[in-house]
Amino acid sequence: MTRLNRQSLIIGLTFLVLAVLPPLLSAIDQSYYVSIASKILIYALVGISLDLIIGQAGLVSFGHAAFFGMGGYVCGVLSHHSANDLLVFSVFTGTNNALISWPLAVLVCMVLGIIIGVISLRTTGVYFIMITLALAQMVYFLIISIPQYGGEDGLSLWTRNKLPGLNLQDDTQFYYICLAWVIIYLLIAHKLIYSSLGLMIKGAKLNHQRLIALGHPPFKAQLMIFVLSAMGSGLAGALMVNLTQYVSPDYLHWSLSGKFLVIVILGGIGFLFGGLYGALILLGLEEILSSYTDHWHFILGIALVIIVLTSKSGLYASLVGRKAT
Amino acid sequence: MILFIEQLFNGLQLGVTLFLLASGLTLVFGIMGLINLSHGSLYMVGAYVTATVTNHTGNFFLGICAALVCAAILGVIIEMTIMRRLYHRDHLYQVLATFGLILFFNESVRIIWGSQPLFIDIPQSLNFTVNLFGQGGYPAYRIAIIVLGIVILLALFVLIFYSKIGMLTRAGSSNREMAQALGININRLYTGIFAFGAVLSALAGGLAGPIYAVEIGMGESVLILAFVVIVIGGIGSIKGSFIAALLIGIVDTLGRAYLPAFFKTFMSASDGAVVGGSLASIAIYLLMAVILVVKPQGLSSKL
Amino acid sequence: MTKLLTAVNLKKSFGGLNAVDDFSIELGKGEIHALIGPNGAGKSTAINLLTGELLADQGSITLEGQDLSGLSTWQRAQAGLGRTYQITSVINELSVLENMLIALLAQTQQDQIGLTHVTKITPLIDQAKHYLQDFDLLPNAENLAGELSHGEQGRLEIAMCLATNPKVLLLDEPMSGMSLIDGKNMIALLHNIKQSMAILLVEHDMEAVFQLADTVSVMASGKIIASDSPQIIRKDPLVIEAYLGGDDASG
Amino acid sequence: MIARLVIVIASVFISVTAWAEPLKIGFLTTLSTKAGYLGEDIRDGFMLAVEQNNGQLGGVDVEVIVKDDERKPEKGIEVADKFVKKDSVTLMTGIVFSNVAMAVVPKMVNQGVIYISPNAGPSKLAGELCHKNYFNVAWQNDNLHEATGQHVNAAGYKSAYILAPNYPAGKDALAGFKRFYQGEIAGEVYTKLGQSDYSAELAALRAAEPESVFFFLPGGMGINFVKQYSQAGLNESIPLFGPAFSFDERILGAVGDAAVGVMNGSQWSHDLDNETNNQFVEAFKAKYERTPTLYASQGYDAANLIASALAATGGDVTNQDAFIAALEKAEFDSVRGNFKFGSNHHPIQDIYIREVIKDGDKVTNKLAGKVFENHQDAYAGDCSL
Repeated sequence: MTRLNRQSLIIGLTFLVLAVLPPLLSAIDQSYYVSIASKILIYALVGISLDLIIGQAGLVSFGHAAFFGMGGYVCGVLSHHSANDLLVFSVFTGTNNALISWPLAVLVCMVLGIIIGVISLRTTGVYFIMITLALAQMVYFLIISIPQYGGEDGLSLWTRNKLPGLNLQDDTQFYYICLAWVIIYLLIAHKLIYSSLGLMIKGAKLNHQRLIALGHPPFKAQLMIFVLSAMGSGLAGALMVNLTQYVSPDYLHWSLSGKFLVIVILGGIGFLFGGLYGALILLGLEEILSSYTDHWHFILGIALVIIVLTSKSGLYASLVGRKAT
Repeated sequence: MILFIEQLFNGLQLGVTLFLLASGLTLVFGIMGLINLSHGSLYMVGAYVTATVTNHTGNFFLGICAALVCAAILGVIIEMTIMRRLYHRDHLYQVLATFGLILFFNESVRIIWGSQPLFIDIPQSLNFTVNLFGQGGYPAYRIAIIVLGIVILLALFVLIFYSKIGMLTRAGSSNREMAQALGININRLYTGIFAFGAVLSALAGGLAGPIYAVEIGMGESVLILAFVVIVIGGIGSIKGSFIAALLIGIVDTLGRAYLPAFFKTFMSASDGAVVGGSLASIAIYLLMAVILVVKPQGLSSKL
Repeated sequence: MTKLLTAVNLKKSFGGLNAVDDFSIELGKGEIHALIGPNGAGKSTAINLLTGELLADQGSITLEGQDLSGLSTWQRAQAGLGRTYQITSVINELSVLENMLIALLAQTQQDQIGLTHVTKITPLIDQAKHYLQDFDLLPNAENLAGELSHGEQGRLEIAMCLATNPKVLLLDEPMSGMSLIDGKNMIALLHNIKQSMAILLVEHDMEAVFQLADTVSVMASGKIIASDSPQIIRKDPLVIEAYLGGDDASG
Repeated sequence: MIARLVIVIASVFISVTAWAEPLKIGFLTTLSTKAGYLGEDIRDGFMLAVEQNNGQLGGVDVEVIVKDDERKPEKGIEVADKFVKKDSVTLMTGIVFSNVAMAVVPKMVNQGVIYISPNAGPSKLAGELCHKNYFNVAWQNDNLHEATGQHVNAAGYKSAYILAPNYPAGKDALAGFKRFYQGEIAGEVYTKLGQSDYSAELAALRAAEPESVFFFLPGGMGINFVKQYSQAGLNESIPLFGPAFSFDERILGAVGDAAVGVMNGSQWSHDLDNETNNQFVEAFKAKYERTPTLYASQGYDAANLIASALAATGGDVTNQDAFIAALEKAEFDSVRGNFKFGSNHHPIQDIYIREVIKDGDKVTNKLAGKVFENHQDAYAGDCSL
């Protein structure tokens, strides 16, 4: 059984289980876990989008919570305004309609991604990590200081966004929306990775000097993939806010950016499905450990150290015997 | 005008505290290329050990020594078991492993000392105010920290540039294989440097205890500032870290002191305070972003 | 012979050391101009000044009349300046074919960069395979570039440079570390590509230099001490002294 | 290896809920992070009442499920969701922080859960978003600030310099103070959340030369501020005031002598002389070997309130209107003496001013006078109940 089809077998199996999870869970009277599964899918979406820039372009962003939180806040603010029929910047009416607020959230994250991308891509290596962290912290402090949007107390959404023909309040339907978005984003990522654009981005990561000597500055392509990653995380933020019907500065906090990095590393860098398995492993561990003891951070901490020391390229990747690029 | 000098002094004091923490971090990062997120945890352990020993023995300096010894031992253990395997690994794996260490340290402190903040007061010998600015007194303890920070800077300079160990360290940092080939026991040297970084961090924690709160997670908020300092100062550069630490200490303090007042002139009192307050907290990160855009390798990348 | 690249008294000093001083050179189309000299003479620094990887303190560089001094490295490359490196710089973790595709997409096939699946852009693939065939690399199209022999990697790097249709090609010791056969192949290769461009050959292998070069410049401690046809240079006392290490050849 | 991992995760999903006859109470509070001791105190106070009735409240066996929200609203929502869907809980309590309360309470009460807050009392839940299923047995967030404002005003201080963190609870606090303090505001400063060094603010404060200083800085921020305030020698020249949140017994342990002399507003003190309180303080010291804080007293009262309602309805929680009516009567002996609910299910109670004194080598609070008699929060009018 060569390595390749063992990997595709596991992936196929995973998606099969994901597809039938809600009915499976309600069969064993555990339907509460459907919303936990949705949360894992949302974190997976961020993991996949972050892995795009780390795996393909070698850009390690320590500030992806900025996009995740911003996407969430766009939805939160719009539905907050529509619930209390206030006007946004006293011009637009708020909306609770997903067809408007989700694309808007992704659009705002695209703009934010361009701004942060243009500034950060001037640096490389460790300095890139630090500048993305700094810019994300600025977004955090900016949002926390806006009194009307609740600052530290955050904002509550009275109901989840509305999608015509669907009732998002129902956990199972919301779960399938999340699964759909994960699959759509995977397809987009797959198309990009195996396209000529993806090849140039990979080339720039592996030998920046040769690309420059060939007369091809990678800045434009890197910015494009950075923005695509920001949009993915922004969408995940919008979904998360709908799942919990609440948004707060915690979604912009740097420890969340750290958690996203952990997910990418656990899943295996440069591995398309890495984000999915990283989220499953990390949040699965959290769920299992926290049901046994209040001191689960202690065990998770040790587990992370052991995982790094034992595996060369991420837990999942080593399970399947894949070498990270 | 006197108020401005006092604020400047406050900025200096905050800068020196940051330098104490950042110096350990930049040594480990600059020389061993290791991103150590758990550096803040050693700061916390230093504060907790100092507080506990001081409360039992009543002698603050004994507390500090106990913290330094404990940090050195802890530093050696961590370096040998974990860090040694991380030197050649990608920065990302270092981040993951040390992120795990943060969780481990925070939770172990909670198990040992409980989640309630610990009490530690200023040593009696320094608990007075110096009439530095005519009408107001300035806490002597903070002046002591400023003096100590400068002493440590000079000591580090002598150590790095004029001592045998310093020479070995610089050799190790510029070309690890060559240094090893020349017979320098790199492993023992790196353990020494890491432990020394841990001691510096614990010292910063011990000294900060009486001024700030000794509580779980106190290391993380300071850790971010320490990373900002070493990046602006140029990674691995002690001189750069000192300049950057003072710069950030002053910018943060003056920002908090004058920005709200500035915005209050043309806004209502509470709005001005809110906008000014939040801009002050953004100031440091703005400073870092600007410096990195202008000089992508920080102020000075020499050692 | 049309002059493609002219550099006029370039100067570069690091602190007190004058790495390159009053360096002038002209590269004509269809001509191989060799630049020889002992280690540390400033040859690599000179190349880096031409490509913009190092900024000259003084002097000007023009390519077909266009002033390059204000341009960054990739802009000069787009103006038609290709180069190889002392340590061959190819993308080891990607296949030989992918290396060629990247070289083509860098400039000549830039409009092909898009979201269509790489394997489906047949015209691009065919052109890449055509280059590989010319450079006798087609059999290992699917192998990783890192797994090629030193000679093959050297040929791949040059093939990638040619894919950008350079007007001037700067070669930094292409013969170093080559086996005898690879050396011969490389010399033959350089012979038949030189018609369409100007080549600057920085090399230590005198045997190759005297077989290929139309003119030879000799560099010692940052200065060009002689520049003439290979036959004259071979007998020039100054050159011999610079090589055999007289008192001033500080190396 | 992957197979084993999937089975482990699946096994957690299928943990069969034990069939339990006792009434389940969902106790969601903050146990981890540096503010963990607040949740611990509320829980200890609550469990003390349960133990005193040997595992029952109002004659009904109770099972208190205690879970940690890690001071994160989204974690609170997740755990609350689990209480309702997995453990079919209909009675909840325990939340410490307003931001967690704002995220969890509206959702829970709309799903028919009765929530009794032992601590967080955000203004919205007392006013426009009040709900028949929501009770607050502690106070509305502004009350202690209002009491301190009233005290500073009555004590004749002509100017006050006020500080709070830059977040909603901080703005509520200063608004509450200004509602009862008529004197001149010498300065209104919002500090960064989680700030540790206040030297800049202290220097500006000294320059403004106010007659009094009021601050609301919870947890570690308060500890830092009070320590640095006394180290700058300000505690001799300018009296310091604040709400009880920065002067509970466990924080006094971390601040020490720096806090001596500070006056703080509180609805409870361990030396409040009434029969229930004395018994509660003794029992708490006996069981936990430490003096109870106001949080512990609020946990104890919450348990006894529930006990009184369970006794009145014979333990039948299904008839919610009857149970809510019983809660509204609040026929239980509160450690604060007289206690009754306003129309918006928030307390109408006396509020005192306490002075921090040095008692032997221990620093503690001493009752120094009553500021309000039967004080009601300012938001009852906006509530439609």
